[in-house]
Amino acid sequence: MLQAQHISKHFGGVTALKDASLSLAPGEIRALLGANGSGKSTLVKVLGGLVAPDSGTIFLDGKPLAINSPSDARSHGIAVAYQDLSLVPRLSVAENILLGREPCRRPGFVDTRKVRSRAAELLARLQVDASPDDLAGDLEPAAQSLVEVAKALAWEPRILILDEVTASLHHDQVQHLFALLRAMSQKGLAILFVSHRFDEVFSLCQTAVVLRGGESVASVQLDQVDEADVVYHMTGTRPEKYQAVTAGAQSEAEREVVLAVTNLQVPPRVRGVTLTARAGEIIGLAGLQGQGQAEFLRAIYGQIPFGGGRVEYGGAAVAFASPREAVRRGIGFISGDREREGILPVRSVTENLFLARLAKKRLVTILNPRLLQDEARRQIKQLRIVAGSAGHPASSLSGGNQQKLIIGRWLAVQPRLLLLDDPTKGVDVSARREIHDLLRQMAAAGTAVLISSSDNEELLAIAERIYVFYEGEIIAILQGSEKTEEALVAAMLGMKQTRPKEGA
Amino acid sequence: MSKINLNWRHNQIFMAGLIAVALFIVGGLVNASFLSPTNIGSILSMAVLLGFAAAGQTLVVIAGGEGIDLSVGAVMSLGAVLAAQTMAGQNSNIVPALLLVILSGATIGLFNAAGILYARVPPLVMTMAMANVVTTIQLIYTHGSPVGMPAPIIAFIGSRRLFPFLPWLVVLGFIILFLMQFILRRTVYGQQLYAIGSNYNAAYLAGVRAGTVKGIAYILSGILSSLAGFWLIAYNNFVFVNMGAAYVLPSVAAVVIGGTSLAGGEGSYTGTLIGSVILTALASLLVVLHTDEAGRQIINGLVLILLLALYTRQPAIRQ
Amino acid sequence: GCGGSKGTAPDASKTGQAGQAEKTAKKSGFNIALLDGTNGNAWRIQMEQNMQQVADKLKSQGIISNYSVYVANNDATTQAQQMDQLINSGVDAILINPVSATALAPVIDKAVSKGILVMAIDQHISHPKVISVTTDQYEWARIQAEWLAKQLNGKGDILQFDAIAGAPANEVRHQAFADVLAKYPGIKVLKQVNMDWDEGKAKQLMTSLLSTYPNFDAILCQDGAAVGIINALQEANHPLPKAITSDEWIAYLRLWYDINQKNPNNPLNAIIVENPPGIGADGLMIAVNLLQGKKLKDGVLTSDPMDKANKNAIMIKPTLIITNENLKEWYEKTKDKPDTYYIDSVLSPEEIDKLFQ
Amino acid sequence: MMRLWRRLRSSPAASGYLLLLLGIIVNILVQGPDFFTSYNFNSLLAVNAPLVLAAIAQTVVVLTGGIDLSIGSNMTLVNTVAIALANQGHWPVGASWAVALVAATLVGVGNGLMVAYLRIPPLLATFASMSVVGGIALWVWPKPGGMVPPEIYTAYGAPFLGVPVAGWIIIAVALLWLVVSRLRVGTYLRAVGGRERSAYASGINTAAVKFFAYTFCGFITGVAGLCLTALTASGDPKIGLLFGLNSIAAVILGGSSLAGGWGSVGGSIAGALFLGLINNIVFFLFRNFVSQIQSLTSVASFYQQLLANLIVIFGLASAALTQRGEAGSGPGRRRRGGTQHV
Ligand SMILES: Nc1ncnc2c1ncn2[C@@H]1O[C@H](COP(=O)(O)OP(=O)(O)OP(=O)(O)O)[C@@H](O)[C@H]1O
Ligand SMILES: Nc1ncnc2c1ncn2[C@@H]1O[C@H](COP(=O)(O)OP(=O)(O)OP(=O)(O)O)[C@@H](O)[C@H]1O
Ligand SMILES: [Mg+2]
Ligand SMILES: [Mg+2]
Repeated sequence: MLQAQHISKHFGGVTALKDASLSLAPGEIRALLGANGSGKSTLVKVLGGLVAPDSGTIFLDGKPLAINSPSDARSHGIAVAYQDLSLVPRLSVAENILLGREPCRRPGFVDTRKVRSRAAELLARLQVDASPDDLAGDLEPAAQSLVEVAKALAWEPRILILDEVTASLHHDQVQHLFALLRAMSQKGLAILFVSHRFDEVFSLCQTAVVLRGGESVASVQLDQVDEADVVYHMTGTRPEKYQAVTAGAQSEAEREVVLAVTNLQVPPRVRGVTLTARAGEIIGLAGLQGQGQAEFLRAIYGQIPFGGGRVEYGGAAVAFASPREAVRRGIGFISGDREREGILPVRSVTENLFLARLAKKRLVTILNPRLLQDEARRQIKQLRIVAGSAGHPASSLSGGNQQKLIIGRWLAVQPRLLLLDDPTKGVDVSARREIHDLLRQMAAAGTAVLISSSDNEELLAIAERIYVFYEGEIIAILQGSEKTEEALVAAMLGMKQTRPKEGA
Repeated sequence: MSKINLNWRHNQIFMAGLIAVALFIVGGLVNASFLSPTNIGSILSMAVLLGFAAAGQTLVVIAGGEGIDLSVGAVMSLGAVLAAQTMAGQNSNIVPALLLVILSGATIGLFNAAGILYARVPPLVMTMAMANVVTTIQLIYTHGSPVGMPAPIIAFIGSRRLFPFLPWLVVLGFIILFLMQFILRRTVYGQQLYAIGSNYNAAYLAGVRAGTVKGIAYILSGILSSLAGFWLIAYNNFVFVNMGAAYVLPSVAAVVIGGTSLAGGEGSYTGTLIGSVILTALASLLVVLHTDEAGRQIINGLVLILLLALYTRQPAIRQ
Repeated sequence: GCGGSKGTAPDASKTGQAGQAEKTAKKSGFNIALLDGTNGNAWRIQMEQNMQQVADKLKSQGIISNYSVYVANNDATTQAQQMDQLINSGVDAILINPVSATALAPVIDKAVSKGILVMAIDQHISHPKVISVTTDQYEWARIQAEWLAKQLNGKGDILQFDAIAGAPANEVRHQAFADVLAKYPGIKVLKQVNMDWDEGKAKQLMTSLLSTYPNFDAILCQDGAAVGIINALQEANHPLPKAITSDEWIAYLRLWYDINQKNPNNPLNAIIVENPPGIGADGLMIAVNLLQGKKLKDGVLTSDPMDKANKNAIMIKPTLIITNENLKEWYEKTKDKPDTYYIDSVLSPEEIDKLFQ
Repeated sequence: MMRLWRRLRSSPAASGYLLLLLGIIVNILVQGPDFFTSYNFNSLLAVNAPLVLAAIAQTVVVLTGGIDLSIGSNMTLVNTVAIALANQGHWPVGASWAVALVAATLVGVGNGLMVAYLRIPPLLATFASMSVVGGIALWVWPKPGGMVPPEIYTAYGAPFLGVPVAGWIIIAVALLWLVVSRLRVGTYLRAVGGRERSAYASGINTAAVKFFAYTFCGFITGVAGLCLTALTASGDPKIGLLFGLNSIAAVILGGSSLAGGWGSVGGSIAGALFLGLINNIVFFLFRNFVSQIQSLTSVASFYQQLLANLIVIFGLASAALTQRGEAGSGPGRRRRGGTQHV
């Protein structure tokens, strides 16, 4: 039904797409795969009318189709849920969902009642925890993603394109969404699905197109290939058998306790969390979205105040009034929300790399840009960041590379404690591996790492110990042999089969 | 080829430079003596004055968060009044005058910063209201009759020339340019200023004292504007109330024409100075055109629109 | 009678104000308010201070009971609002230095219909029932232009600096300059610019003009522009003009004096004609006399050049003229005044009396 | 009561209404019972209607994340064109005023073209057009003069069915806005201001929406200019000077965000009236109290300005603080559940 052929797109000097092709049939659920920066979002935006391709043609039902604006795409039945969302923060959820498609009473007058009821219907269908009257900007990221999906569905499209909408969703939300999508595809809806999570891709999609460097390099039946094949297509190399860097060989007792939290309360989300982290440990925080992991990390970091409990850092009780104090004491923090809390988009790679290091210096300190440049180049090489040059703005990097940049930012200061709030959201497999390696390296060098993640695989792979959050409390601590997918999922859903050993 | 992307920012400065040169050429075509060394020197020293007025403006615009300082003019006026009164024509009084001028500018900047950071008033209206208060205070203080005059050395720098095309004020302009660029590019403060302008939250979470850095930008803006007032009386050699009032909106225009984005996070003082040269050359050119005041205003606006349309256009959303 | 003047211009003393004064019938205890459009410059502040002094004196004599001042920050609608509120708060007279020469007409109608004496000071208000007490701006500019023409023997090229285009005083002066120069076809205005009452701008304008018009003979300018102009010329080492005009700003007077001290053989040929801030105090005294029921003499009221349809203006002719002949005398007289002071003059009680029957 | 308060607080207009209420209370305190006379109401509305309308016009562009500095010049243009055509061109008053209104709308069209299609930042585009439009006004009517038939200006200030005509004009324009805000474009204005890219991605022609905003702003500015003409009953090429910045202050006092996407016309009306009340408060404070203090009288006029300016700052600060914690900009945003992005 939909065919995109030989699409190319250059942004200034960057080639985002070159000769990418894609086809989609009614009732098909096709995955669009590729490493960070391979051009997936760009292709999606071309189809959605947000990006004008330099060349290439799009056919719909065999006829050439000119998509000159998002409204063109929508009028032809193509609806997109964008990776970076297309919500207006200060419009209500209902207004957002029906934006551009408001039902009208008399000519031109928006029928607000109908807007609300249509929106409420879609929200219920997607099981979104939000009311139509909430402001979109007030929602948590997962709810925002789902509203973005609802917004695409509101157009009753023939072709639905979902660009990494599951990145901030949790397991159960993903399952519900998938059930819906399968049902709709059976009724003839064509779906293009972009995700970095292979389990999702293999469970939902029948076929996949793989992009590499903006080129469509393969189109596969997913039941005929395995993960390694897909990674091969994405990267051009077979994934080598993967050597974990092991942390220091010292036994647990010898390692110094870096962070000891007792009964921490951050109303209303965190209701008594007790946890210990030692130098060289990587500790995972698991749980469904919004169980208090984020608040817990941010309260330790001094970004939000905590209501009760005790935080001991380096042996002394602390309550940081601002992130700055935490940073000065050797704590680092990485957010998965790159755009809002991570990168300085218009500043250079160098400046991004040295942000944390400079933050510890006095304001009047004089810099030697040469030195910084040289060191930045070294770091870029070491971290294997793909960037035009150290002077390029960070916004010219792909998502995964931006995140590596931010990790490099903290590598440069070697914190004693590193807090990560879902840091690999939307980062591709290989970049994610590299990031894990970096974290292991930091741990090996004596940093205590506290990482929360919405990706269970990630936690199971990297964390020595996993604390599972449920309604603001720790419901389970998994380590050693208890660290299995099943145990983790069960604990996340609130089934107490593993008793917390610590605290209490 | 990726250089194009990288140099976009520099391109805007380059474009501004080209336009400045083009204006001089047009001026020369209208009247050859427009290009005489003396006239070029005159335009440059007027441009430097505007450049001083726009120095603080550059900082607060870079600081982002809709940063803008409309109190520049009022603070300049107050600085001028205090400078003249304290110097009273004596070289020995230069240091106290400078101190007083800096102190007064810093105080007003502090109030602006407090309003913007703590009361969270948008900078545009906060500084606008502050400008009114400062103007009133100036009137109460002087009763409209400021006294004094610049010290001879200062007046010399303000109004004499090294070469016909190179007034001392322009030499001073280069020094300020060097200092400003040094602060912006070579100090931790400058880097952090760009950082908070580019992404306030990210900088805050990386441990930057974001509020403090922003507040300092407004305080520096107060100080720089007050010093601009100091040089304004040096240039004019006499003092009157509201001397700086005419510099407010041009200072914003100079900053933007110089390639500093109103969205914050990028920009340079070099650009601001070139923007000042463009605006001053344009004004100077308009004076000698054969038209009345109404015509001058119309042409001034049209040329501005043309300039803005040439290169301050925002990128289209559809790429 | 209308003082021998022809035409049908309504006479303010008949149409409203004089009759009103009779109604009041009281001789003292007047409640007077001043609406000043702005107090944002030295001239206005001096005007307000002069008026306050007069008011304080009148108060101590019991002639006025209340005198209050309101400023409008150059906002015509604020001034209208202030006027409207005054109307209802029992004032006998409102003196206005208007933001706009015309914008107050509707509220003035209201005030006059309530029997309030409305008087414009310094700047003319075009309203048949408002007496405007102003310096004769036309005469002020005429004297200057005539003097300049004489210095040039009716031949030469000049530059002309006006103030803000559209401001009433500026327009009258501009007209007077034009009328005089029309009589001297040998004098050519090379360039006319507007300095917006900003002395700094005057300097920048002169600097810009120098490149294109280096060969001028004289400069016709208003107000403080002269200081900036002379400064610009000196910095450019350009010869000073053969003649230049100005008003009575002390800063300028001193600059002029200094120039002459340095070049006794080649003094600056300049003229100062007064535009005294004391005009406000004159207005206040005239207003009090009107309130007391006195009648203006025939012929005192004339037509303002901007408002030919009405005969409602008391225009005080500028008498203080300073040229090289009496420069030193005035320099000495004003030695202790600040730079921004304006040489002032207020009508004496006798002179005021002469205006009345 | 609590519910009402909560609803009020979540609306952008909260600060405007609260300030207006506060202004009225203080005004009653300093003015006394005269405040309630119809004369006082008529006068306040008549005098402040131009600013109120300018603030409405400004709100429309501020909602889209823009700003219009040229509103003052545009009002001047309306004033001068209306007067010039009637007095110099001897056109019928109705026709000259209609042409003036068209001229103002055309200025809006010009601003719209620059901002929406040339994509020049609004602050700069309207700064430039301010110069052009001011120049044209000066050319049309170089010096103060001319007049409006007395019927018009007396009618303008007079009551009709208990509400002054100026009040009716405000009501009419507010109703017009109400209609527009109920149309699709009403939502689109906020969507474009809230996040232009998202609005565009949702299929909205954002350029057209912005173009509409500036054009509509131009039209309302035209009405404001005509009110100013009726109020002043004459033409003056400098009359509108202060309306540009004052209207922005009114909009902020009314609780709108300059970042766009958040604001209300009701708040702006309240904000503009608050500015008008400040003049009144200061006037009566000095008339009834301060002028009795002998030592203060010689400098009273300075302190009037200082006081008025300080009240404005107080108003701005409280307007900004009222929005704190609500969906305003900045770090204090409240998030429902999940990650607290402070
Ligand atoms: N607006 C833009 N300006 C410049 N370069 C861009 C722009 N948008 C995308 N790019 C570049 O184009 C390339 C493809 O980007 P795109 O966002 O399509 O990748 P992606 O496959 O979606 O990656 P991710 O998995 O990180 O979302 C990247 O190198 C990116 O840096
Ligand atoms: N996202 C943002 N973009 C631009 N400006 C912002 C942003 N967030 C906050 N600001 C500005 O910073 C001001 C102060 O913010 P905040 O209170 O977070 O300061 P702070 O970082 O705590 O400073 P400090 O720790 O030094 O006290 C806000 O009122 C606002 O003007
Ligand atoms: Mg993507
Ligand atoms: Mg803080």
